[in-house]
Amino acid sequence: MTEFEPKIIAFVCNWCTYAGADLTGTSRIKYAQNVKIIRFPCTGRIDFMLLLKSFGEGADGIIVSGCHPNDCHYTSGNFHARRRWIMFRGLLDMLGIDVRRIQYSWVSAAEGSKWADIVNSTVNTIRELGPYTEYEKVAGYLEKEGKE
Amino acid sequence: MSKIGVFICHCGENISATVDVARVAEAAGQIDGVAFSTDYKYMCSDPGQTMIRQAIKEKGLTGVVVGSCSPRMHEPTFRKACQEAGLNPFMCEMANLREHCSWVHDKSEATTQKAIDLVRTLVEKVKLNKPLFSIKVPVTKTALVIGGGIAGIQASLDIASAGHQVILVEKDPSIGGHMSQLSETFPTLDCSQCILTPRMVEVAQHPNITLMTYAELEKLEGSIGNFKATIRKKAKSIDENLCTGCGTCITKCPTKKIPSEFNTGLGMRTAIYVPFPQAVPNKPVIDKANCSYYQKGKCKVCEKVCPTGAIRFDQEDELVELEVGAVVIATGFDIMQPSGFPEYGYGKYKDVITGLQFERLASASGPTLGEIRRPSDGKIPEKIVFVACAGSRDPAKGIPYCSKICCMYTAKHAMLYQHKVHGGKSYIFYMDIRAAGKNYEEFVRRAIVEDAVNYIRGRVSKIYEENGKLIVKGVDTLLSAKPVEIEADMVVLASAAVANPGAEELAQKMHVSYDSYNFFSEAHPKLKPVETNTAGIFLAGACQAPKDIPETVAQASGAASKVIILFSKDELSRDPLIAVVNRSPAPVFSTCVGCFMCTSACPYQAIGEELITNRQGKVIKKVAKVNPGLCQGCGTCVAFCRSKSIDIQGYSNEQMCAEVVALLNND
Amino acid sequence: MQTENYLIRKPSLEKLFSNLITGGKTVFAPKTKGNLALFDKVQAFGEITEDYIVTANSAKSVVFPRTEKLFSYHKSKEKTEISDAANSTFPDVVLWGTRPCDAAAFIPLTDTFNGDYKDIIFNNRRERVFLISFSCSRSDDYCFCTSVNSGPGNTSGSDVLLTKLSGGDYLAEVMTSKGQLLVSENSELFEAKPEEDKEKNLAVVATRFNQVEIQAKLQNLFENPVWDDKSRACLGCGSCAYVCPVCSCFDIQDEAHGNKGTRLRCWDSCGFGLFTLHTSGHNPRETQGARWRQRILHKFLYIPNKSKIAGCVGCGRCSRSCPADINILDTLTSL
Amino acid sequence: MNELIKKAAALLESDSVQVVIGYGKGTSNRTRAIFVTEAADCEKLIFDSRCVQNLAVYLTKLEIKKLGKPAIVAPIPVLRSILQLAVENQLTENDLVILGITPESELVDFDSFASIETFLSTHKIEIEEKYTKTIAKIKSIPVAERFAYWVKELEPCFKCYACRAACPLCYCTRCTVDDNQPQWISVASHPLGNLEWHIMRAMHLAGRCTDCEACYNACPMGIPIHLLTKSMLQDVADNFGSYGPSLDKQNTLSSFKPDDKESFIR
Repeated sequence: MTEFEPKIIAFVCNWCTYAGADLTGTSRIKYAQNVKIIRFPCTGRIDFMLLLKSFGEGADGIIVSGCHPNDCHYTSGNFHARRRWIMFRGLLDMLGIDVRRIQYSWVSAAEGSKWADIVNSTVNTIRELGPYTEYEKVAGYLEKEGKE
Repeated sequence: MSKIGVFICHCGENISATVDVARVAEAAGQIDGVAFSTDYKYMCSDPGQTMIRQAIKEKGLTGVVVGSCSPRMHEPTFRKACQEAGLNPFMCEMANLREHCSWVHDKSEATTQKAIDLVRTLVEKVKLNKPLFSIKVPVTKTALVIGGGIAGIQASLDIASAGHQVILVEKDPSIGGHMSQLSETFPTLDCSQCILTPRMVEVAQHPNITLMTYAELEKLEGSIGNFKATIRKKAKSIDENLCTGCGTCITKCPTKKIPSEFNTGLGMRTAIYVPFPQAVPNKPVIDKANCSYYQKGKCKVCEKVCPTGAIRFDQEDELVELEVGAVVIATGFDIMQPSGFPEYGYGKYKDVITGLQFERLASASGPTLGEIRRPSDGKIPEKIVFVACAGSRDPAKGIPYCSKICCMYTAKHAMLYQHKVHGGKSYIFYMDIRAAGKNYEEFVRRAIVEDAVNYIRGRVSKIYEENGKLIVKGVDTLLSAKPVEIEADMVVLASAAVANPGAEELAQKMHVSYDSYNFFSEAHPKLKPVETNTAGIFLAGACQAPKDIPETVAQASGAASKVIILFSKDELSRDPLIAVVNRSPAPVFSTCVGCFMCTSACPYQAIGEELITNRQGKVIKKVAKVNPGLCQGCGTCVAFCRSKSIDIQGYSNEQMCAEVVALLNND
Repeated sequence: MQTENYLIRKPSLEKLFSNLITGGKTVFAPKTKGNLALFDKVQAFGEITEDYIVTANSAKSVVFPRTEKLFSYHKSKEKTEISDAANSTFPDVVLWGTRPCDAAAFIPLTDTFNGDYKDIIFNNRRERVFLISFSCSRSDDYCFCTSVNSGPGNTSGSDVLLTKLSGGDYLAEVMTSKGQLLVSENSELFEAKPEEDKEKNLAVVATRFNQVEIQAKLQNLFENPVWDDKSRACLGCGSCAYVCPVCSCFDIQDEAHGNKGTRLRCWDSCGFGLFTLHTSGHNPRETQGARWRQRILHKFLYIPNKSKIAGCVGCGRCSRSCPADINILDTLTSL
Repeated sequence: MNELIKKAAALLESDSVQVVIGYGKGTSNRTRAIFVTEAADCEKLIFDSRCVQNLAVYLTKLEIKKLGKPAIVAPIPVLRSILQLAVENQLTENDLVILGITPESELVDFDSFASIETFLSTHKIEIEEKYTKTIAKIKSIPVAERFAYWVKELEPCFKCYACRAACPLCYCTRCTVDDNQPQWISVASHPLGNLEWHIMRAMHLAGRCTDCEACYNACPMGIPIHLLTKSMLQDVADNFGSYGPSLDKQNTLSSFKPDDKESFIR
């Protein structure tokens, strides 16, 4: 039995967190391979449907990250995103979708080490939570061909 | 069927040291739709780029993925390379195998696997990329400058000297602004008028500058490159072409007791007037509110005495529409009237005045011809007290921010006083001395050391009159809280600099944002200090925040250079990574239902309305429409759109979904 | 074959049920959920409710699931592997507590899936379904089975029809060889047929219209204001079709995940605007009126023309579940 | 409701409207939406406690728009929907005549959307205690069981979209569930498809839902989907203060405050 390797997808904005993650690289700070980044222009662009899709496609965890409040390259994208996250998180919690599996963060272009920290701590959290079997069961329903 | 080329870079050893690049290239080759994949030591090098160009030509690639460093580093490089080979540059994507992979992981199977996943993800994205073409917006090379103070003057002259047309709009009868009211300027003590007036004349004479005084912005429509501005030219009641500015009307005008705005109420003016002798244009206007003809219906003295018959009582406001490509806001600031501070007795005691009033007293062209005399009895004050922060840094009764200029002008005032009134005694009550700036600290030192100005660190608690003296009660908190009492002849309040009364309304007219103090907001506090959120509208001077003259002039030139850059091309070409509202076949036309949540969410006012009409011209539907000139491509609207009717090119819904699916399905 | 009648005593009924469970059958029966009765999988006799006229959902999903996998694939650059759902094993299902109308519905439903193309998956499922129906002792304003050649004690479609007698015991009518097999396997539970008359234990359902006349009328009623009038309140949802035991329209959906994927057959409804929307943007049935007309014509003209029986069994589910209270009887009786 | 009938008849007679959207007798003891176009037919109009369907849904329906300018019988839930539709630019004041009905079943006129807002300010959305209790109870279940609970609750959903069709705020010409470029969520009614659909539906109503329960009343399988939107209403209230439609305020999700508070962003 090999150790569980969490699948974690990261939705980050181009101007702060993506650049921050670049800095993590240029400063050669090591972090776990489990997290893979998808680049967005702005957190305001990140559709909750994509987070939903990620779980449907088998993600064990999700990171959503962008510019700190007031630092948004587009001035208010992250403010809009924050409201959306507050509502989305509330709904997921009501539905029993484990909100600990989604890590939201503000990581600026200067916070290379913070990015590494976010990644590693998230990976650890998901390791502790284990694979998202409840959701996989729901998503893999057709494969397991349950009752009609 | 797409033919994607994948190019994996070793980046010397930066990537290949921890990632098995050969295997990444090999795995990429296995992906459906990948027609060619290879790895090379330096993809960004000339041979590397040649490799890409050749593959595009020979294999007829429809898309390219370069697995190398961060796209923030080399995306332009590789997109250019693709373009040279005849592939649309936006058909090229980069997988970040260095900053996001090789540099942050140790050499291992997992690291290579991650690299493969990243490449596959971008391959799936690029399959859905569409050729994009930069957006061309024609530019009207005329700038509108609002406000004729030093900021507006500087910006106008810079833009005009670069060979572009400028329309300078000033609400008062003359340009010059606050600077024209000042006596000397810190830290050099050279006369304000002497340095300003030549520039005012230059503006008046410049062939590229159209000056509109006594005029205000009524309406602003359109967007960057193509604004339509409506200007209200208030009736001056004179024919400017006939008027020679001889001034006879002014001397003969019977209504003489109107407090002069220019002299901050310390002097008087007539109903037909020019604000000050060096005014530009030097032609009078009739102040209808105070003219006995307009008020009582009789007088017309000016008309009788005018040698050229230039008086026009029937003249009305005129609305002119202008096509402009850019706008510079330079509407300046205002002085907070210290009447909100009864303890200072401003308004109650004639000899308690504001800093700006002191400027007039000290000015050679002022009501006292530069002699410091008390407004009450014209006596020369032997003791004078200056109160710094009379309103600034006072969240309770004034404004929380620092007005920035007061420390310096107060030091200057004290200095001027000492120079003009020998043996006079001057005191300055202050909180802190903020003298950051070239030669500023030295200037303050001079005031203290050479001119023996007494700085008292502490606040003034009360000012009251007692047998012809102003008793100033305060505390000296420098060493201990020691009460101080000074019998002064005159008190000068360094009242706070605040936004202009009309600022909020103006901002709304132009759709630019403003802060809680009604100062105009810059687009980015650090990186876009002269831009506003609305492309094509720029900021200069104290309308953005309190500033001294050098700062204002610098920002004005900054704004001007932004305008000049904008005007340097006939068309402005913008990144096509912007939002678009979909179109679908009739009878639907667009899946947009026109809820316009996107409009309210857009930080750039880039989303307007479009009416869809049938052949008979009947409106069938109202949908959202993105203005490509304004959209900055943040995509906030896209995430809002419930019906997914608005999408953003380059980060489209299909592309992002494809990335998610590809990233999470690695078999 | 000849119908055979037996008596099942109340206690034997429960025994019969447990025999089925222990015999490895998947049993679906009416269960109470809130103020609804729903066909659902049951394990224990106690879960079953008797207090229902008809269930809210129909029983058709055991042969025509709302989402049915047709095949799944896995493609690589070289080849694509396909696994056909027709080859998978299907469960032996007992439908317990179907009403005569439910049972009758299996006849037109089966016809639909056995036209020019014989649907393997459907037939596989159908063969493995055993219907133990209960005749109706109650009815409501929505019922009109008697107007479509069925009735509260109608036997067609059922393997066994049970009618509750005054004493609480049941008359068991066995119509099929499958039914006989059940009897022989549980012979101790089936006793000699009772004397009591079946009819007096049945609900009375008035005949509301003559199906043949309706069919005739509909021949030339295509252009008629009645369609718009009667469908004005229609919200365009699919509940009428989805609760209908006969409706069999479906839509093919592909669910792809990278190189893997599944092709699905999912229920669809003529009530949806999307149902007939062309890529061109043109929609031949642009209004709910046109969609409502299609629904009626399909059930009472097209299907009868083809296979002699109506595409409706008068269960009244569509009207009961309609959020806008559109009542199919209103339309049919006002033609 | 003689007043209502008189008023409606008058409106039709004067041709100030062409159709009156109201409630009439339905099957057995049910009531149903009726569309009266002749003054003479106005006595078919009824109003009582059984009239719960949210008629505002018809204001955006193509078939009803064809009938001409409507007058609509509008108890509180309908008024809320009308106001929200106005906020979302789906209605203008001269599009319709509103026959408002107070909780005391009295007829009330509205000459403007603003006047509706004023009226509603004294009839705020309040989530009944039985619901707040249920929601609290559900939220107290351990997360995995809570998930299982909802999967079970949503299981009967066969995607007839009655919830969507009955909701006055689901007026999109194309619902995202019907968009297959990309295929946002599974169209199939298997557990994932159902879960995704109901999450999407609720999210699209976040900060917009006026708590009329039309979705729940419409569901033929009696799934308690209204608990989702109700719990989100609570979230709006808890996080952003006021809720309910308002003309001058933006929709909750298309607006923001720089100092919005949250506890979960690192």
